[in-house]
Amino acid sequence: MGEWPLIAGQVFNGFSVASLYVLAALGLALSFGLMRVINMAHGEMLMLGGYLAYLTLQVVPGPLGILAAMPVAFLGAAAVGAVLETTLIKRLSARPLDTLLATWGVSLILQQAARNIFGAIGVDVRAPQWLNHAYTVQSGLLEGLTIPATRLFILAVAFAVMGALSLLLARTRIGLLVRAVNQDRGMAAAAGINVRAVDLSVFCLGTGIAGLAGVVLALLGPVTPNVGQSYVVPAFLVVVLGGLGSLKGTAIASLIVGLFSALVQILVDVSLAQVLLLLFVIGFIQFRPQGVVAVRSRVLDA
Amino acid sequence: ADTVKVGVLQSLTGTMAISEVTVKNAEILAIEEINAGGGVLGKKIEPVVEDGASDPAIFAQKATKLVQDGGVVTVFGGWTSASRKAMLPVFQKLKSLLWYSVQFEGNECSPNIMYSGAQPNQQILPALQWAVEKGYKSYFLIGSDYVFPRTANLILKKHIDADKLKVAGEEYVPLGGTDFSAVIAKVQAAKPDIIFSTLNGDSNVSFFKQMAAAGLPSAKLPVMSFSIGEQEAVAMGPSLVEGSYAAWNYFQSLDGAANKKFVAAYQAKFGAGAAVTDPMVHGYVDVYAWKAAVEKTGSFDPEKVRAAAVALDYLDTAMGKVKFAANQSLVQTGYIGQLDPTGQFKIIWQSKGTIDPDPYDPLVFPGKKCPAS
Amino acid sequence: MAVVALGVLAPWLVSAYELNLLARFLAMALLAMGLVLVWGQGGVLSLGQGVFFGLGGYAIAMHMKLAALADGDLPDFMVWSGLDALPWWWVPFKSPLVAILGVVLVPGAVAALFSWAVFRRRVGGVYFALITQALALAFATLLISQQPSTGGFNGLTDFQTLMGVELGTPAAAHGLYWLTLALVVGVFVALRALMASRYGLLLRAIRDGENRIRFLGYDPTPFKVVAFTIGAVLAGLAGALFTLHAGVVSPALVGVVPSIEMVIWVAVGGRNSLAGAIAGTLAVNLAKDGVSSAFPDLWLYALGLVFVLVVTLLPGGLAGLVADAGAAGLGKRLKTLIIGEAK
Amino acid sequence: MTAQATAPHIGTTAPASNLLLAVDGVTVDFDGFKALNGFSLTLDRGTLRVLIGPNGAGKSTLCDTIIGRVRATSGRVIFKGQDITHLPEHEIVRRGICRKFQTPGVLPGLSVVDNLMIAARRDRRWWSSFRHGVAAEEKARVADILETIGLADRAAAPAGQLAHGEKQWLEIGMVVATRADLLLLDEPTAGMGPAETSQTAALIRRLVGQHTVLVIDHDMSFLEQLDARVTVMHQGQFLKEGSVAAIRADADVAAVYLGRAKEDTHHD
Amino acid sequence: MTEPLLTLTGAATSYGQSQVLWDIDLAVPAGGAVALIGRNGVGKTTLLKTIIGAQRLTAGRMTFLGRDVSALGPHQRARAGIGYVPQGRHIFPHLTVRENLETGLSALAGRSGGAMKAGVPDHIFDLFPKLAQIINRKGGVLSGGEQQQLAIGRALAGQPSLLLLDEPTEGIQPSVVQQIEDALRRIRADLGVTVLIVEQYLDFAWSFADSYRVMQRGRIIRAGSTREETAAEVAHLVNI
Ligand SMILES: Nc1ncnc2c1ncn2[C@@H]1O[C@H](COP(=O)(O)OP(=O)(O)OP(=O)(O)O)[C@@H](O)[C@H]1O
Ligand SMILES: Nc1ncnc2c1ncn2[C@@H]1O[C@H](COP(=O)(O)OP(=O)(O)OP(=O)(O)O)[C@@H](O)[C@H]1O
Ligand SMILES: NC(N)=O
Ligand SMILES: [Mg+2]
Ligand SMILES: [Mg+2]
Repeated sequence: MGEWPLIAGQVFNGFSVASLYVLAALGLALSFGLMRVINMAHGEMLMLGGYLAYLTLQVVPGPLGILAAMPVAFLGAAAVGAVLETTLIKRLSARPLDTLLATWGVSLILQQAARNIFGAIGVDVRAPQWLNHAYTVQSGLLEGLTIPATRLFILAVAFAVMGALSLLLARTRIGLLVRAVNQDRGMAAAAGINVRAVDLSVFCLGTGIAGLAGVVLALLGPVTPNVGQSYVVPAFLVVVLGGLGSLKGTAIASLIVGLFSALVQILVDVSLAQVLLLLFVIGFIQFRPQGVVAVRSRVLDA
Repeated sequence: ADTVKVGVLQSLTGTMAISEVTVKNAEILAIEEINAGGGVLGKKIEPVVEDGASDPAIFAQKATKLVQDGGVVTVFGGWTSASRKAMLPVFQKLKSLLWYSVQFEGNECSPNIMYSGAQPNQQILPALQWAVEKGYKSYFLIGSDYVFPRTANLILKKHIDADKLKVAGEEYVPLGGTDFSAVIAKVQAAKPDIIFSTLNGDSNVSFFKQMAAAGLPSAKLPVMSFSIGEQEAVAMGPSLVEGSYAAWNYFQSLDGAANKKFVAAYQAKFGAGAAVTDPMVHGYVDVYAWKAAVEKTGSFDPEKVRAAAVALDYLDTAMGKVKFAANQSLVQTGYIGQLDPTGQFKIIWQSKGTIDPDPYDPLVFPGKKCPAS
Repeated sequence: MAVVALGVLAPWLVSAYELNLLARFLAMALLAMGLVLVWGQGGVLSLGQGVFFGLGGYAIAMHMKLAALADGDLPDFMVWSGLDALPWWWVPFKSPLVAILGVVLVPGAVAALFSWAVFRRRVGGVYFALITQALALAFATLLISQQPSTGGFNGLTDFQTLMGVELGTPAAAHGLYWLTLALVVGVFVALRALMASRYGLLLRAIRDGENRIRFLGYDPTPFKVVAFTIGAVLAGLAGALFTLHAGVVSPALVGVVPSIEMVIWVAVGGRNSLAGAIAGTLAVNLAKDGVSSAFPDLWLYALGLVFVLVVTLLPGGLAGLVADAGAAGLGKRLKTLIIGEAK
Repeated sequence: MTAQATAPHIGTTAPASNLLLAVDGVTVDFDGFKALNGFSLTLDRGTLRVLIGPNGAGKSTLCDTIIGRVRATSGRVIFKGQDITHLPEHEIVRRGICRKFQTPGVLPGLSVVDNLMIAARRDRRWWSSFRHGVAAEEKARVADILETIGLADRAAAPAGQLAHGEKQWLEIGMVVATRADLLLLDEPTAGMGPAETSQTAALIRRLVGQHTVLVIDHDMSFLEQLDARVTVMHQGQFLKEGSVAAIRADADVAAVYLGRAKEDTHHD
Repeated sequence: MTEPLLTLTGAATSYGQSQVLWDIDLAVPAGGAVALIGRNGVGKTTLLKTIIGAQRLTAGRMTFLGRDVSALGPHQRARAGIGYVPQGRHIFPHLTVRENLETGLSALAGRSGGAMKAGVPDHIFDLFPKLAQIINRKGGVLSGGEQQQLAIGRALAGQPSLLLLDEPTEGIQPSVVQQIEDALRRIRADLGVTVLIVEQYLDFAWSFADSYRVMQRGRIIRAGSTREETAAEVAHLVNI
């Protein structure tokens, strides 16, 4: 086995990591890009999704358990999102830096709650048999390249979620209303838009997707009280790189981050790859300060 | 007064709480047992518990608080080397004594610390010895990115080289890291005979899961872990790690009356299913060793206790016969266990008798010894 | 004034341990005051103050590590990490002068360079906050992964002397405490003057409308860079003093979580009030020290709840609360004073 | 391109010494749409010029280009004989140009008087901001302007709390306070009533001479009070230039801009 | 005369601590056109904001179509049939012209689902042909006048029965001002829309509205008919 399978494997891993980031970041892009809310408790929505998957598998243990867990996690995380939005976020609209701090507090509370309920040690969600194998290239240039089925599954989930979301935003008025509300709440309300309902549904959608992301994460690692923390910082970096909460930007940025980290890791270890990634992002904004997908505007101070 | 205060300083919050709380439990259990038996020198022991919060600076702060303001005569505590390093100057300055119960990387001898956790030559090198005996030729070293793994691997590499075997690769993942895709790709490319893992905590679950998903379960590529104990194994779901190996100086499955008694006492207090691990037993034994030393010298004075502790004879403990060597580390036995489906380790190998602790590896630090105190 | 007097007398009023705690928290208050300038006045939220705190701490710690060695010796962790020569960037820190200058210059230079690169491209607000957060993560990761030259996860510890002064003696502890207190008072006075100056006004103006300021002929970038750099220098100073008081500096002090906690001190105290920042720092840390051992679980709930409540109900923090209470009396008089003067 | 032929060219209207601003064949292309299309304009020192044209003609874009908010795709902006086309915004302003935006842009969190103080400051380099004390001359000027714009009794109020018309006044005040040589006033009377409009006209007339002023507005009665030379733009290009009366009477202007107004006046 | 479309009785509101409107009584008859006049800062905009619900009533009540709407939020009032063209335009900067117009359709929710599906009505483009030309441009890049036209179009898309106009001709070129005047007249005549307009130019107010209210320091100090009094007779009140 030579260099080629390793490089090809890392390209695949790049896509795979990108698919995780995109799932983790989409919800953030929604709440941040559209509502200007920085939800530091987003990671805990992932965590919640993971625990809900664990609980669902206790009830539906069979091979289809993981599929049953997805709607459960989506709805569960969305419901918690709804509580969060109505009790906290709505008081902080248009104060993004404050939402960051307040939701950090929420994140601490949720982590501790998880610790008290499920224990500090993680719980385990096992991939069903139909996902528990790997495809290996048997001959040729890429001989030895192994592709785990779980990773293909996650890639598929990411594509499905992105597709569904862009369809939802394109085909329904919700996307339009959300953007209107974000750009000028007062005017949006005066134009007849129920801004509260829009806020609530966007935020819930965002946390719901995070819940879904939590299910697929559980296939790769343990579900622990702090599982969300390891994803939330890179997910934010993806959102920054993507630009103004654009969904397309988020997808592209995830891919950039995923591929960059995976390829750099051929040469350096994970720790150094993280540092290089940040340098890369700072370098990137020198050229595209608005992110991958820039929104130009004439508005003063936009 | 008819009580004597001792400090128990472990992380009750933060990332290390999960491990350290169990050590705290074991130490408190020992204190309660001793109190039930009449205490030490006729005094009841009063434990003062402080939270190190998984932060070395807080450990140093709380150690000062205990010794300076809290009036404790000694302190049991610490897990990470970082916390021990931060506390060391405090105990040296305040001329007090710390009992440290976790396996570590060595390279340290302080007259103010009793090191009961394994030195590298008591855990890591026995594991290598076992692997060499089994005929493994090519070793891949994976660790969490902190001091113990990096130093342990430094020692391992020297010994692997000295044995004319091959280091197939060496990789580190940040503490708590969950993405092993690149590491596994490198493992697949390097095709080692065995993996020596110093991964910590949660990362192990991600690692084993992703190994299995990539078609490399333990049955195909064995893994020797230095940080997976019974607690971790149960939590991870034993089936995930079934068949993989671990090296320690204690396993819950050890024979012996002292161990049976200890496990029963612990489970009576913390639940029938509660797992018992190596660092916990070391913490538990530390308290009894302290008691023995105090009684031997007839004083709580740290300096006298230290001198008495290294002069004690073998104690019969849950992990077998142990005693403190002159360098204040523990003379103990090395074991290799293989995980069974219940989360217990089947003991498949043990060192020939006890191993004397050697803080400075002779290959890495030729000629270096602890200053005789 | 009464508070300062009490502060000066503290060594005779509290135990040695309590004095050490107070000294640490006062050191942190230096950083908190910097955040008032950066965040409260400049509107630039930094979630990466831990980085500068760490740079200051490591600068002084490196010197003390070297000072304790015989010539030609290496710090212990380098030896057991397999290093056989001192890394070049350690060498200058043999000199105490370089180390002390490094405490302020290194964080200052890093902050100036970094913030200039980012602000120059007109990246601000939330984006800046998130980038600094990533910076904190990267810095902590880098420190840990470069164990042979940084001490890795363990950090640096076990310091004996600083410029010939034996650390750990009561006299040294008192001296360091007074030094910290003096710096806190000095920085308080200096920052208050700065905030009242035209620079302060312009900083607030930039927070309000960066583009508008541009079209009045001011370049906002250097104003923001200066604020961020001052904040970083204060953080570095805080880190160095903290390291002296705590006897250890480690990556645990510089990462994402500690950096956010630093912002919390200021949020609790009041992001626009220097006195509030000091009070907030002391209050949160004292609470943490007191509550976390007794009720470890409760502490995290309490801390979380404090963030939530302060941000939602008390955006002005403790200082805001005090101001509201005093609004009827002193506040009103002040107001008329200002309006009268403005007229 | 016939309009181009009649457009004034640099140096044709006045001797170079008196020339303050020359916009030379500027095109601004927004992804294919040319908001300015080879537009040229010159302004002499101390003069007043009115710029009108249909909505979207490019008037505000012209101001944007002069001040550096929008960059010319081609062409140059010459100010005091120097090419300022590519200077940073704040640098352009420091050379002596200030602009009032179409939607009032005050600093909402700062008091009215602080808004003016910041505008009045002569030395706008950052290191000078540490120097203490406010020049007496600046103080006096601010006090004077506060009176002029009628906001003296609201001096301490945060500018964000002003009514629309009050913000307009404040912004005019800020522009004046800068003492820039060239003032670009984009719709200064929007949101003002007839009385305030007259006051504004009077203020502007007072400013002329000391300053060069370019006014954009759609209020014909206001322009009549200004009584200045009028340039008409259309689709990013020069259309006409002349006195107010002549422009009001112009058929082309009526067709694209004034509408029915042409029925009220006769051609000349 | 039938019951008024909109009534305010004893209405008051404030920004934080400072009260801006006092004891406002106002009745706008269905199909009528009322001009609100007064100097800068007297509270005209605030009154319109209070009617759409962006400002809370601190005293008094408001009815619309005979129903007490005092407690309703802005979007509910918009859906009940109040259209609002705010001062300063408030275009959604990152939405295209078409999308901006489509947000206006939200006011049809619960009233006319069919019209909402049908999209932006053509008559808006007849009224403002410029909007059709720049239909895919972002609102934020439009010129001031273009934005103003868009703001009116957006309000009309919701087919309001009461239109609140805050200085609607601000920044608009003269020929279009005439068109807008014509259009407003047509809207009144053809669609029976009632109009409440803030206007500083009395000539226009008089030619368009059938009654006027003069505001001063947050109160309505005078009400009358534009048919019975001349603008000149009222002018002195406005210029105080
Ligand atoms: N960034 C941009 N992208 C695309 N088109 C733009 C951009 N900026 C301005 N435009 C267009 O350029 C044209 C000129 O705009 P400008 O604001 O200069 O007009 P104006 O003459 O000031 O009009 P008004 O009298 O209505 O204020 C408008 O049609 C506008 O939509
Ligand atoms: N957001 C606000 N906060 C505090 N006070 C405000 C606010 N908006 C307006 N005001 C004050 O309320 C009063 C009335 O303002 P309003 O905007 O209603 O006046 P207006 O009659 O519409 O004036 P204009 O003709 O200038 O538009 C003014 O004194 C103004 O300063
Ligand atoms: N000593 C350890 N395991 O850090
Ligand atoms: Mg314009
Ligand atoms: Mg108004």
